[in-house]
Amino acid sequence: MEAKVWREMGLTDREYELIKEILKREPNYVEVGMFAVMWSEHCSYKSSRAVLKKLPTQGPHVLQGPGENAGIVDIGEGLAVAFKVESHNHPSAIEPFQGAATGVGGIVRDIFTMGARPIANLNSLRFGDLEKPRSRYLFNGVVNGIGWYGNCMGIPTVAGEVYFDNSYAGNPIVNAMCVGLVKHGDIARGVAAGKGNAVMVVGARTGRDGIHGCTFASEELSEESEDRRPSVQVGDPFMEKLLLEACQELTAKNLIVGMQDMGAAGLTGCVCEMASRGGTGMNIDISLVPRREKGMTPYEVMLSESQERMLIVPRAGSEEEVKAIFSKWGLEAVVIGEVTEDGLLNIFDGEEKVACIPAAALTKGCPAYSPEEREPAYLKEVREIDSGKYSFGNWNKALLKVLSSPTIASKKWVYRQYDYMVQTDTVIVPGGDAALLRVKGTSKALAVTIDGNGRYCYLDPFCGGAIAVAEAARNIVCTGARPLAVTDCLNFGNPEKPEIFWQFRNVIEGMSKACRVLETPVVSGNVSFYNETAGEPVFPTPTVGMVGLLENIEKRCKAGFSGEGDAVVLLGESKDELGGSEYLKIMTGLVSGKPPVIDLELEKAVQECCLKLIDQGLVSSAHDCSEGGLAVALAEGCIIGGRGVKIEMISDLNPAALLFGESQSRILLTVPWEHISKAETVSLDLGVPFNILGRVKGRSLTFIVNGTKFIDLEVGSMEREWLEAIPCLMS
Amino acid sequence: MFKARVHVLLKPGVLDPQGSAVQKALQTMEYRGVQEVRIGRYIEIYLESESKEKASREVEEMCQRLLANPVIEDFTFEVVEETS
Amino acid sequence: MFKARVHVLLKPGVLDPQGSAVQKALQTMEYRGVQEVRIGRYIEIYLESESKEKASREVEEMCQRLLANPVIEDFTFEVVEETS
Amino acid sequence: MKFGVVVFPGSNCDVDVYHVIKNVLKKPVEYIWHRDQEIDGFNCIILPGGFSYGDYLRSGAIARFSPVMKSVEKFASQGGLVLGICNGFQILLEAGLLPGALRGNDSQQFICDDTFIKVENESCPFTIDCAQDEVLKIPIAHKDGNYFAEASLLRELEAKGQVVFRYCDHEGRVSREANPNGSVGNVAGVCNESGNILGMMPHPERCAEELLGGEDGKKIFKSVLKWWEKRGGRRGS
Ligand SMILES: Nc1ncnc2c1ncn2[C@@H]1O[C@H](COP(=O)(O)OP(=O)(O)O)[C@@H](O)[C@H]1O
Ligand SMILES: [Mg+2]
Repeated sequence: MEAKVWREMGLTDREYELIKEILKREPNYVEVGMFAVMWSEHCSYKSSRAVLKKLPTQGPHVLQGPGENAGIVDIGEGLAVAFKVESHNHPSAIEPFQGAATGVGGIVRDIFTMGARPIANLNSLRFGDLEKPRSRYLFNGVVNGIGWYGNCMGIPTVAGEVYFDNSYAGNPIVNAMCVGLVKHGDIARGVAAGKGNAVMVVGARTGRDGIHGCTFASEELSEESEDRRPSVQVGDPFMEKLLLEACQELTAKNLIVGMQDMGAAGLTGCVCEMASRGGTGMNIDISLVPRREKGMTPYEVMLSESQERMLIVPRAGSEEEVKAIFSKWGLEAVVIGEVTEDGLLNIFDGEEKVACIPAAALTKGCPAYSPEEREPAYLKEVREIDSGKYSFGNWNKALLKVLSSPTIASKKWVYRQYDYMVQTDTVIVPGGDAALLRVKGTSKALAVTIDGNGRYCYLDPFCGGAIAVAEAARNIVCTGARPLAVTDCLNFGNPEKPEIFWQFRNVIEGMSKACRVLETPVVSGNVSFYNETAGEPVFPTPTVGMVGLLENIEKRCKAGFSGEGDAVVLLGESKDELGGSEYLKIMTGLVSGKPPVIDLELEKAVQECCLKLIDQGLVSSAHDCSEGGLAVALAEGCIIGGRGVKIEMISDLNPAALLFGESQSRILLTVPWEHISKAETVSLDLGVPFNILGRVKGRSLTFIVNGTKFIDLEVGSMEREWLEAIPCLMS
Repeated sequence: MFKARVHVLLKPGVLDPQGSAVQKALQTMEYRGVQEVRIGRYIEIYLESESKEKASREVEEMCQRLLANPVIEDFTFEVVEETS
Repeated sequence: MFKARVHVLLKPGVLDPQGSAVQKALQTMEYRGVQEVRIGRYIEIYLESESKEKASREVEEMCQRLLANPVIEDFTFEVVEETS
Repeated sequence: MKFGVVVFPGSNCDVDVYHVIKNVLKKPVEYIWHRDQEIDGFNCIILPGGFSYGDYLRSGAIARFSPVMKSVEKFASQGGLVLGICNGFQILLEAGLLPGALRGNDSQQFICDDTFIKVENESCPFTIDCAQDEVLKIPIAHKDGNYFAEASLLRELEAKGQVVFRYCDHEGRVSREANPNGSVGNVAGVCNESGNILGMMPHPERCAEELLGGEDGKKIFKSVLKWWEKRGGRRGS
């Protein structure tokens, strides 16, 4: 075989040699294709695997950690939640609607292949500045696509986040997360076991779409990528809805040994992963795979990434029942082979054997790399700032300007396009911190959120990684729920560049430390490299999806200020930290300075404190103080709650930092006065700074510092700026 | 005044979920002869222009930039002069 | 084998929000000559039939029953013989 | 009084409606598979929201050919109560059981939000628990909810009391600003002439519990029960 063949498929010469050693012969074309997809960065994690090991994955409630289609965490009463996040950045850059839609389709399949019923979708998005027509085109298409797929399937999209920064202009970030609910006994796994058991492909027919999609995900975007159309697929949420219902019936009737979604690497990925998890092999006849197109070659069938398909291994003897269930839903289910014991994947096309590879060679056999690292030179330049320079005097104007920055402004334009109420469990709807979903038949509720600030990670990867986890947990805690576990999506540039890999490792170390301190193990995740255009990487952007549990839904807490006359309290401390802030970027265009430091022990204490106060019924609202700082958090609390506040503080901080600095580990509470001393005692016992800033009052936000009125704005006028900013830019 | 008739269809080989759903529906409605259905968009554009050539050039550009996504769709169009 | 080309458009009196949106978009993209845009569906049906007449009758029926909504839409179609 | 909730391929609010009837109202309810034709045991049939057949081609266009729809038609013609919510409304229109049509929202966007609707006809079986002009807060979630009827038809519907709900603001003002999707006359729900078939875009099943932010939707279901009781359990008008 010519070197050109494997090189074009993305294999190195050394990897090709290794394949020859494994097979003890020259591989044929189909086999090279199978190795190439499975050993692509996207499927094999060959550069990131060693670093990912640093993340904690254990915990008393973890039922399934990384390595399966999704992670699973126990929530008591025989119930568990399955969740995972995944990126679809590159397809979305080329066809935003279908790219984002199929991203949702993929992650939803990951959840229901675990036997879980999807109960919520989340998404984390990054685009270039909305002034640019292309950013608007991508933003609009992506939101449309996410909405279409989730709405059609009847899964509420309940939370997410959107940032705008030109580092994402060429390469947007589209991360989709799905959360499902499953009874312990119904948990299914992606494993092929039981010699002689049938292997069935179910769902959509196979076409030529997306061949080498994961190789595509493992490359930088270039002019040519725009022409690589087969890598973008059209989604069919209707088909997937039928598939979901059929699969739920299979698990309810206990008819399967294992199942897995055909995602990246298609049939190849499925057969080798399921066999390798089960320590088994398979004999497959691909001439039996239902096709959508004529004349497909074995290579194409093995590598197609057609959507809405799954591979299942039914319990012996239940093939007919399985077929009947699928046919009731109007779907095909076809036996294409059987499970064997020899660990080999024998792929036939009718009589002819077209590939023979040990299953484990495709998965565990992939070499791991430890890429070179180097601290990026830009860090020294961007870190120095003198925040004293950045005071702008008219604080009313400044606040309105920050509130109308698309990154800070209300995302109602987005979530209004998502059905966030279907399934009738969304007790706290999007617009606050985390969303809260009741669990019918219990008194429990689940809080879900996804967070990550790429700017902090750009300025200080370790710190930014830790903050991403801390902020997600803080959002959860503000509803009264206790954080349980994390799923993460790591969006970075080209890992072959030492600077990028340095960022990558540092972000993970930061996340890892935060996960340990906050006791939120990572149960699933995804790595997306090569997020670059014309050599320019995106900000290092980890997104952290988190699920929390509230045992008693009656104790839930909302973000909007409530209770006229209640005290406004800040847990935690504001410091002179303007670096990396949204304010700085809006006012100066600079992404610079040292991002806020994070003291994880304090963070933990603040969160414990907030949980305790909510649990004891001492607070009337809780809102996380994050991007935009104290002023924005106050404004949001006012807008969401439809009330004003009067703040009177003594402070010697630089006013810009006081109002807009993004110091970590802060939560804004409103506390009825009769509880104030009790609340203060709880806080002080936990060593958490407790400051009464003012009270809920009237219809304006007034902010007086050292006797001087800094801000005096009607809630209505803030609300208009905040609500209208994105619709205005998009119309 | 010119009138452009634009047809946008998914490229051959690209999954057409709408088309398949309609095909199945027609078959259950007893139109057994139906072999395949493809569903696309049909767009009529009325535009002023100096000449038919200029109008055609513009319509071609509109298709490429807005009306179709060349990544998954093909388009065809014709321009005719409209009297009245 | 026959191929039917079906066009479905909103009736003249029925406002076409999608068409207006595209028209506005084209105008902001500096295609100032654009006067009106109407957006409809284009459906291709491949079907086996004894004769062109029978195929046409069937397609007409499909349009009336399923492909167009007579309350708001009009349809036109043509049937051609497909070789291969 | 027994409710039946039809399940079409792609229905997704079937479970929500079922939940409200069974766990909130605590009344008998069963699912009806779209291929079933035997629906005699039911007193009220609900066509739920969702995306039947993916809403491909047009919302509701394919579902209306499901075998169950023949039975629903017959059931309705005998005076049986039929409620179509969102996609169910679209199906009833496509089936010709209700007048008019639904187009894409003016904004071309899917909209999920709370809306206020005004009860314009409080005497049909689905609204007798409401007061005339009562304002209900009920959410919508749709992309094709832009109701259309020719001007003459709309006048006729209004005259006959077939416009049951209109979008309004929280004080009951029927205005352009309060119209979320462009519907003619702010129409949010219509019934047939005899009032036993109602189609509405807002989702009453999503606001039948205080926990979810309101109970106005419960009134629709309670009306049905009240009507049924008043008539001593007889179908027909
Ligand atoms: N893409 C999105 N999809 C769904 N909801 C979103 C999206 N973006 C933002 N939201 C919602 O808007 C609210 C505010 O988001 P954000 O400003 O990121 O809050 P926070 O800083 O508290 O995480 C949250 O409820 C969030 O879930
Ligand atoms: Mg946040």
